[in-house]
Amino acid sequence: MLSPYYIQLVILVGINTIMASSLNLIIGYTGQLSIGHAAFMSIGAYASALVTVHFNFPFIASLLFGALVATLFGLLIGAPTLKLKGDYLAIATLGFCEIVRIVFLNLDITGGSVGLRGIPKKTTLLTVVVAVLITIFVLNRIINSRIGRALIAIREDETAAESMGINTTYYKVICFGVGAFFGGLGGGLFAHFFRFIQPNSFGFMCSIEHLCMVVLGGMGSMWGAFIGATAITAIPELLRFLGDFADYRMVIYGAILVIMMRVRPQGIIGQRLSADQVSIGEKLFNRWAGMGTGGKRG
Amino acid sequence: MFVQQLMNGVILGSTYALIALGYTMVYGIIELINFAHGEIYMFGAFVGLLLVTVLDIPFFLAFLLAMALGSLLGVTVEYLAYRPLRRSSRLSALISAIGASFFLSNLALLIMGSQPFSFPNPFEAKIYHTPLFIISRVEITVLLSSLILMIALTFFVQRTKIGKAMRATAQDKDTASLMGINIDRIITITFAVGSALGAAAGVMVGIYFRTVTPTMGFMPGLKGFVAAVLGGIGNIPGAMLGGILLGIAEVMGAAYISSQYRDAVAFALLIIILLFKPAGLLGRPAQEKV
Amino acid sequence: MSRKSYWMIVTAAILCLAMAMVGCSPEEEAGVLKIGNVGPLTGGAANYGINVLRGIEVAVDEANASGELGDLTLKVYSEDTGGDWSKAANAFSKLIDVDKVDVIIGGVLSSESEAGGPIAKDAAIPTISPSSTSAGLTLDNPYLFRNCLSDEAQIEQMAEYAVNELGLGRFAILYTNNDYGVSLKDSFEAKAKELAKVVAIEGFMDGDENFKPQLTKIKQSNPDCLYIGGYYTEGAKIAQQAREMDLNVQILGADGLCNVALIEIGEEAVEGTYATSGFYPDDPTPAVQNFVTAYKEKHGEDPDMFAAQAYDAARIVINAIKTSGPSSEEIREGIAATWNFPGITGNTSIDEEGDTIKDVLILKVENGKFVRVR
Amino acid sequence: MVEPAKKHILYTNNLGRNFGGLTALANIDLRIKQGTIMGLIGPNGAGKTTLFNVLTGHYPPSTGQIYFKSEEISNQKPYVITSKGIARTFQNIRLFNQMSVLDNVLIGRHCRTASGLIGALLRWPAIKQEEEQARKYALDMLSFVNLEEKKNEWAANLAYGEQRRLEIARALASDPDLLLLDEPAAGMNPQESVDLMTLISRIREEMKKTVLLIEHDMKVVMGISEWIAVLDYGQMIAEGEPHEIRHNKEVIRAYLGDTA
Repeated sequence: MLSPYYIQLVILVGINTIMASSLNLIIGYTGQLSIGHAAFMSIGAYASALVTVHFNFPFIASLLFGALVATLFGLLIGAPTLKLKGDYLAIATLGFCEIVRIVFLNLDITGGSVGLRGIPKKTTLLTVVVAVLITIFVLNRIINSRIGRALIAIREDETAAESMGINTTYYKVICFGVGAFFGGLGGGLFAHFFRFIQPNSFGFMCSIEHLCMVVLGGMGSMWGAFIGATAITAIPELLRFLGDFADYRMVIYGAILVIMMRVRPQGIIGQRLSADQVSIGEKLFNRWAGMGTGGKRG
Repeated sequence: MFVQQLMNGVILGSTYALIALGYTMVYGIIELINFAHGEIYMFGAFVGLLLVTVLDIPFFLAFLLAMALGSLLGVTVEYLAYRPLRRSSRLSALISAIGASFFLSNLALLIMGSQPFSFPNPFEAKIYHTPLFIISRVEITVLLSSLILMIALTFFVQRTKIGKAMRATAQDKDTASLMGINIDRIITITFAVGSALGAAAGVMVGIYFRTVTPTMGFMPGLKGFVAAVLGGIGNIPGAMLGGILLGIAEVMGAAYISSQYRDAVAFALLIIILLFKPAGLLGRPAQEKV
Repeated sequence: MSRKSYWMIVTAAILCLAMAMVGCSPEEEAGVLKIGNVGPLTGGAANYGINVLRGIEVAVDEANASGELGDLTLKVYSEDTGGDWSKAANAFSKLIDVDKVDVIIGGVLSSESEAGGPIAKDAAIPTISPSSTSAGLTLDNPYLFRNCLSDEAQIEQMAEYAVNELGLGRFAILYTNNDYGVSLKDSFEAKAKELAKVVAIEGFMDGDENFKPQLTKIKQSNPDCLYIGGYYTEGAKIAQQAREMDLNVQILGADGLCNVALIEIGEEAVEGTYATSGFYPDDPTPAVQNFVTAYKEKHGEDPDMFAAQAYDAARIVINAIKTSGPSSEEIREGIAATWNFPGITGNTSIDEEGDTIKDVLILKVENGKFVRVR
Repeated sequence: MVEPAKKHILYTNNLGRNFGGLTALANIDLRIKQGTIMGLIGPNGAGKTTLFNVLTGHYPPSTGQIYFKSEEISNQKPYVITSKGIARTFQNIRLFNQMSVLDNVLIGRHCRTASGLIGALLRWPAIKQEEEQARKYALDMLSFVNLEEKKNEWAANLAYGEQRRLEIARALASDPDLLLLDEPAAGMNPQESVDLMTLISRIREEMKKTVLLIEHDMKVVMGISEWIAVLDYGQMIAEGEPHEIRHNKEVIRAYLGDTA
């Protein structure tokens, strides 16, 4: 009844929802700007595809394996780099993503730049829907718990959070690990859907797409990640029906990031305060102390 | 061969150093990675190319005009994408910066297409042999002009009134504004100068590698940032040193490890530096304010 | 909560809209045979994709104008990939399910054909790529063909020519680390070792601009020629930087070098370069000259190898329709049966694996122009 | 100088801190008696907040040691020090703005609860119980500072005085033995200052906490402190009971300058 193309779109929306909501945990809830989420996707994709192809793992097992390998790398890279603040973390994750891509391009086992072909098609609409539901359930449980509260506190004010007894590095690493796990899961689903993977699709562009989904939908909102993933996946495909607009897709991504930050930093459905409302206390303090500029510190 | 590779590294590094200067100056003032800097470099190369090929303007004049237009673009980006977010969270500003970079490179791709444009060589092709290495006229030009620009910048920052105001603003924005320094103006000037250097680097790389493409800014932009971090971000001599060292590291990595992993070498170096000496080689450790 | 539900409804509406748009497939027009095209029309590889599409358009216009297919009119449906193979998979699906194309010419990049091939196979839609050279691409896929020079054939011609005619014997290889370059490097290394000596092999990443570290190493090994496994942009820069380093060896390459941009960028540095090619635009035969004229008229510039191979791929499809029939399965059989087809890129046959057997030309850059030497 | 003794909940030996070449703190021998309210005063830039930051582990000390409940805590991370029983507020209020008032206080409870990742996923009864108890404790703290009705407001939307009180409630939620308050009365009007003094006294009387506070408002400091230490240029220039400090020549000179 549904055409395969439409099913394919829904599957891609699902995979991207997993990618966006796991990245949302890192960016939107914990406030750590990671622009290398594609690295976890590619690690998950390659790891799960390789065990399927070479060791004939059952689908679920290979997905889990891919996700766990991605988690391992998430923890390995996260433990040291998460000490870094904002900008440095962003550039370190970007660097990590490029390193992963270059390594996959040069390894023999991954097929190098030619790519890995012959992966059996195992991802179906049903598996993707189940995976999305599990992802959202798990992330929701984490967010609405003691851990989630600690993560949001880190986003709001890392120094204050540490003063309140939160081991910020530990929680950031946990958040990175969970994000990497689901990133890897998304990658595994991706590999077993397309039956072919090649490193160049997991580059900076892919990370930016994920970031766009999170930002458009709304940082720190579960529905936001879903809506962002739907929009960013479906709109370019819809644009295929409108002809030449496709040319503007990448330009539009860039514009979305700039304009959203300026006009609606909370995203379409995010629920943040507007920027000039951020801290009455700080503003008062600044006025009282006779200082001209505010802005968050630390 | 070692000396030749060293020379290759220094020449490559001097282009990174020029890009790194723009990053380091902007970061020093507003603590933001200006991701769009790589695109300004690309823009500079295109402007230089169009001026020379379409309008037939003498090379040296085109070089200066490219710098001027590059700084205009830098200031525009600052005005549209960064200034409105000066009081928002760092995260918003950073995302906006990434968006601006992505926007500019893809806009260029849309307008210019992906076919590389060839840059006419304004210099006569000539090679000089020394006992230890061979160097071409273009390479000498690239090396010398980077050197001149760096010296000019150091002079500007250390000796002029605006330069002093810039350093004061980088140290402490609040105090600087109390001292009557117009912070907005200083930020604009910083972007203008940094972008002019980026555009200059673009033109020089254009004549060195002979092609200009809309996507040429991405990698060198990142490398320039790596160089800035390596030297100690916010530190002008550090950016120069970082650029040269990164160039040498990459070339040596390509020469003695594997040329396939050249970019990986640069990024691995970045991560290692961030972990073990986050202040870079010449930077002072920043004290977190509580 | 109410706001959440509001947005849920909005999302559902967007999805429904999507479904509606996807659902309303174009009406079946009688007497129209739909040719799909998949390739990068935007992004960093757009020049390859655009030229392929242009080549197809010339062939289709020609067939429609000449009436050689009788009542049947050809129509091209083109989809962009942006150079990303996962978008290519979407493009293949959309062409097959929504536009209901009968045959696809594409993808352009090897990774696009890798991702699209299985989809075309599932849907039993014949697909012929004009430019995906990746080794083993068409294996185990009876619906996937290609019309481009095989690396083995190019390598064999070039290596033998270099050794026997040019008297070269110390080969250095510099290749791009992508599907195109790696495959050339592997074949060339094997063949060159057989005939003479390989003294250096160096690689570089797609998009690199500075080749001096590799060239310095290569120079050290004292080769008498440099084989470039890559495209013309890199090729021109390599030639230039080699000259700057006083590495004045014979430069050899494959069809990736055969584009006027090689000479535009490389100028005097690429003078004397030899490259294998399937297409020689100055070939005086009427078929080639007609194509070059028609292409110039329609698109305002000279055709390159991509355009020519795409034109031939389209001609092979048209020939298959004429000889076998207009249904997808008949077209597949027709393409598979292609033997000694006189294309503008030489006589072309399709082997049992869907690969191409073609004549290989050797071109040389002389006085700023490609000249055919064999 | 008083020798450290059991009655001192926190004491430091020769504590110092440098920033580059700048000495922000030197030779600090601080003694805080269990169960007292102690004031820390000094002119702007004397190093009061720096001392707080060193005590709470934000800056590691350059010299000397810190002992809390007879255990050395120098060079510990802030979160470890908090779990050992020192909580603080900030000079420039640092609430978690986009969290509810209640969540802010629950964060203070973080180091007294233990549920982890698996617990968050499976939510077995003990986890729910722990969360429920934490919530109850947090609500008690909110009612202690009289903010119970505001528990679902966003912290950023509270009035200024309420934000100050919320910070105190958040710090109290970690059940500290020693509470460090950094200018709690800053920016308050006289009535609010009086209420604050009552609140601080109640923290000592009802909750049996030891309090160290930095304050510029002399009425507040002199009114509630039993012991006052004075910092100037990173040195402790005097300590004593409020009336002693009021008449101490060194202190007067520090505040009014050498000419006085």
